Amino acid sequence: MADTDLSVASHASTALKHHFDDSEQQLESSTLGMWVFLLTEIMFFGGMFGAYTVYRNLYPAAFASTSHYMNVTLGATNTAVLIFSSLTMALAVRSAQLGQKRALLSFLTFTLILGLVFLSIKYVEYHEKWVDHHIPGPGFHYAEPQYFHQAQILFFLYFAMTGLHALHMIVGAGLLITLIAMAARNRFSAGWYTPVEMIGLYWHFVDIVWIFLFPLLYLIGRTMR
Amino acid sequence: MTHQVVPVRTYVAVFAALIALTIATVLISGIDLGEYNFIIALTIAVTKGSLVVWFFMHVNQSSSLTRLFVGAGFFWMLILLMFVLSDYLSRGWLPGPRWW
Amino acid sequence: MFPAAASTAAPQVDALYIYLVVLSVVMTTLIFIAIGFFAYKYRRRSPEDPMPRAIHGSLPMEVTWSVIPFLFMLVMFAWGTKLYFENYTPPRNTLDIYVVGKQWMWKVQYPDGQREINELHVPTGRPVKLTLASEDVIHSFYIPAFRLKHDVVPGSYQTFWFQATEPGRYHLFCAEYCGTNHSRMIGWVDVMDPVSYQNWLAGGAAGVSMSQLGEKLFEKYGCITCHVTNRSGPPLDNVFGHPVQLADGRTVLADEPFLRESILNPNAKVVKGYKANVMPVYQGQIDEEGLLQLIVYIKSLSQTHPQARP
Amino acid sequence: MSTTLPRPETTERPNYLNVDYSWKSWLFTTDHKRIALLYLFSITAFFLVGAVFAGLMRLNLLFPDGLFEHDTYNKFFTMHGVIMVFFFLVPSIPATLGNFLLPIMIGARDLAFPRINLLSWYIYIAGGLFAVLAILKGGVDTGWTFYAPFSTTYSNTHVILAAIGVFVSGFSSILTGLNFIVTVHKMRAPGMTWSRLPLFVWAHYATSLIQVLGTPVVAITIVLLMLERILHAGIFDPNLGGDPVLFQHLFWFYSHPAVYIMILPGMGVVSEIIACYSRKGIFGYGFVAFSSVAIAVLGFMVWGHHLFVAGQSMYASMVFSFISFLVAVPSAIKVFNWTATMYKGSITFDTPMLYALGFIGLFTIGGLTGLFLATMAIDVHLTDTYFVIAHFHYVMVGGMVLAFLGGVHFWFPKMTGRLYPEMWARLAAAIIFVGFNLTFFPQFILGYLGMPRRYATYAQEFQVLHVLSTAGASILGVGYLLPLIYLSWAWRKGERSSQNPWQAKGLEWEQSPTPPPTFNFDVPPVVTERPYNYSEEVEVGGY
Repeated sequence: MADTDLSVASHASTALKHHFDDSEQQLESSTLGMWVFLLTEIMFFGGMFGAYTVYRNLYPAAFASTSHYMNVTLGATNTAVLIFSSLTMALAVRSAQLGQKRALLSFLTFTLILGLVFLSIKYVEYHEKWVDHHIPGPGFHYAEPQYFHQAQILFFLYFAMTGLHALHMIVGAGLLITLIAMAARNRFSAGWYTPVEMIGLYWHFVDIVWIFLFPLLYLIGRTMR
Repeated sequence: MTHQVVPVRTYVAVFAALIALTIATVLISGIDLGEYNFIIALTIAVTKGSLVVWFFMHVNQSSSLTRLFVGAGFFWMLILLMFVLSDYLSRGWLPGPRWW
Repeated sequence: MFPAAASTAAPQVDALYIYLVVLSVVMTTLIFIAIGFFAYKYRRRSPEDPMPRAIHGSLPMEVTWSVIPFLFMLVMFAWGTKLYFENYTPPRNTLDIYVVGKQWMWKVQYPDGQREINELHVPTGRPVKLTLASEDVIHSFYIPAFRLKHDVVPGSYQTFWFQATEPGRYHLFCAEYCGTNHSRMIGWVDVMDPVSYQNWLAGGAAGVSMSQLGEKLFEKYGCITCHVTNRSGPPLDNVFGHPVQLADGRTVLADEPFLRESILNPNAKVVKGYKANVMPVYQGQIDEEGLLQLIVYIKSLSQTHPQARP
Repeated sequence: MSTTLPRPETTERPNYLNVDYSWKSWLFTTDHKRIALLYLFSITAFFLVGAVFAGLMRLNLLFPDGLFEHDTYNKFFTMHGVIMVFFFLVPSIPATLGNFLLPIMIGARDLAFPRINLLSWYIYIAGGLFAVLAILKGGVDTGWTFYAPFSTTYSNTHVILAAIGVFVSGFSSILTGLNFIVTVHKMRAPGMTWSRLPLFVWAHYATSLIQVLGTPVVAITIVLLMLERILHAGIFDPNLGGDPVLFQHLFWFYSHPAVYIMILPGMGVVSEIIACYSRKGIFGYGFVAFSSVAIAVLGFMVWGHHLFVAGQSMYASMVFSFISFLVAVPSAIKVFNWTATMYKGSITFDTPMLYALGFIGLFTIGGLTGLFLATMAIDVHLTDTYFVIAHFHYVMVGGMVLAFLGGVHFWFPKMTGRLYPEMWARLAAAIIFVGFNLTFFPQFILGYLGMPRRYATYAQEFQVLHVLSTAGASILGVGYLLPLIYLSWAWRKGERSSQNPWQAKGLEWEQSPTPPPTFNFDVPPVVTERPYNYSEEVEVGGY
């Protein structure tokens, strides 16, 4: 380990699973495992991005048309909320590194609240789409009939991509609640805070997905007509 | 632990940059620059994503193995996008000259 | 071992196939002989045999057995690609026939108005171009005797061309699984010498030609208003077979797929000098056969289209 | 762990099998070896289900007019494909032999994430139950490829159930891959450098990369397919503006690399067997190891060769064709190196070696016929015919299943502590080899003659070859039943095995007791020599 000056808490050894030699090997394995998992997540969204790219390329005009129905203000607000939550998550990991329980708890709670704010705003947006009959399927309506089918596909992709993203947010919120409960019970120390770090990685990844979704779904095509 | 403690101001600076880039991308998207809208929006998104990966996800402190896997993720997604697009973009091409 | 060969493509594909078979047999034999020889020569004769000494590898050998097969494969690639481009790029001056696949039959229309189901009559000695459309799922138009096949993808036109050489009656199969009666979506290709073909054409109940039917549709759907009467749409004379300048600066060839897309989804490619969102979208309004008739009508408006050129 | 109490009444030394006999100790085990056995029993069950469907298909094809209703036949081949591909071939070697051996071979006490390993088995079973439910409710008729728009709009069978099964089981594959990657990177014993890894481990590492990178894409594609089937929003439906070819692109992005998921572990097994029974290190170790990774990477850039006649751009097809030839090079390298390994060896012909030699032969044929399909002009004629069926059965059954059987025999003493009856095993190997070739070789000819695949009925002239093929299939069926019987027998009554019955090299034989204890080693293993170090002396003039 590079910096052995950090204190290794007593129960760091109790958290060591039987099949690992030492906690360093265990941490490295967890970190690598998490990154490999994020790799699969990239490819998971990658399939959607592939479909999106193809249809944007096939139907640029319909695409420009649908982007007028995206609420850029809400989208941008949500981007800011999510970036802010990434900051608080990073600070939560930092607090855990320093063994500051109270700071850890408050940053985790803050991150959770921001995540819930994001989901609430997302709900408002979905509700708008519902009111406008922009949900793909039998009830779909579109103001410009020449783009009916193409717009439906693009809204389908919008819901598939943001829905999958929202699902990841919900899972992330559940994980944060677990973390908060664990932190409240003094399970973490400067010597062992692997779950905080792992879920932090997950949270940042979900943030990155949104960083790409926002321009692709809301911004590109606003000026095309 | 393997990671050094990063000062708060680094995180805040990254956060400020991310917010600034978000504002920039929204503002630029309102101006008609033709195909450049797309290019600029994606460039900004890649920059923002890299900032998060590099600082928030501590890849700047990670082993080269982690970096390899991060790189592999984006490389494979590019394979998927490029090869799928190679079909769609070249479908309308006229049959080439008979070079044989 | 070989099915009947009845098109100009067939002997060429067979030749390439023989090249591959010979190479494969040589390769397989070499490996089998090596394995058999080593297995015999170096068999363990008694449990007390000494451990053989190690051989860790050899870079020259690795390079040899990577590069030499790869050179043979390059020939396969080049030969196969050349043949594929030839077999998939129709020449000019073709006899055009239109095929619609639906669960589970092939419907064939001739420009003069003959129609057939699960039968295709073609003359020898003349390139024939089929325009393939599907009304439902993906089918695949496959004539083993011609060594040719093309998927029939709904929502698009695929072209299939061949030049038959041997008169006879050959299998026509659907090769892409399409549901319950996939294996009954079969038919016959009747290849006839040009004289018999003319007789067959004359003998059949020709009825109304495709372009006449298309002209009626042209009036029925109101195309005539903008494209002929008030000229708010691009004129359609001498369009087919010619390059078209688009509003976004690209140039495309006005072929069947282009006409199809321009009818069903007019905003996809807008002709230079005209506005998008003027023409209504006909997606879902015209069936595949009607669409083909319209396209044949538009083709008939091009007297000087390349098909008329010798 | 369930328990580590020794059982005093047994004379055997404690091992992973006899530490506890309760059903809980199996269903809640985190021991990679027990999970491997759970997988082994489950995939065998699915293999039998898939094989029954194959038998019914061959029965139908005895007659040009068929024997069953068309719909029934269509369901047979679909369920055969779905079960065999997603529930047998993909997990077969990695989840059983890989799970059992990979940690032992690198000197680890377990995989990096034992609980995730158990979870992957439960996910696999959950996916399998959906597939079984789909069968019980009447089956699916889309073909294992689920091509849109037939699957999304026109089929009125239980597509969604089967799709959920495939989707769910995909995650078990991802988790296995993730576990292997981390284990290989982080859990190697002291001295086990990358250049000392057994080729089995290299092959599994490459396989895991594909599982982790490819499977998510097919998962999301299946999700889109299900949503489309429910909502009819048009994403793959051309009548609603969608593009059905997009589905094929996304599907084959996984499903072509997936055939490498199936064959690479088999290559790993064969490398081990050839080395052991030739008493020599694998010729060109570095090339064989690296070719696995090369196949894994290049394998992701060739999927378009499934779309040569599907309306794909000719230029894209050209690129895909070229890379398909490129990926043949590392496969050829492996075959040549295995052959060269036998040169100046000391070869015996025990059952695993027979399977390995059979593998090389059949994989050579399977691989070379792959070149036919990569050659565009030939592929136009051959795609969607029996030639394709024969080609991939030569690779999957002739290659993968033979390697799997070879591996099961080779490591049977390791897993059970007992020996199998050698004569029966050799007989079964011979029967399988003959039956296999009789089943599938005629299909190459059928294919070039133009017999399309997935046909319930066919033209009269194809009957002779079909009858031959069915005759072969019945021999093959007998061949598969034999190992099932004598291995079950040997498990309980077979002669006890010594720690290293084949005098093989490798940590699993040399340093781990047979059968292994729960944590694999009595003494923490240390690696001090190159892999397959049968002899320190180097052949004069050798390299």
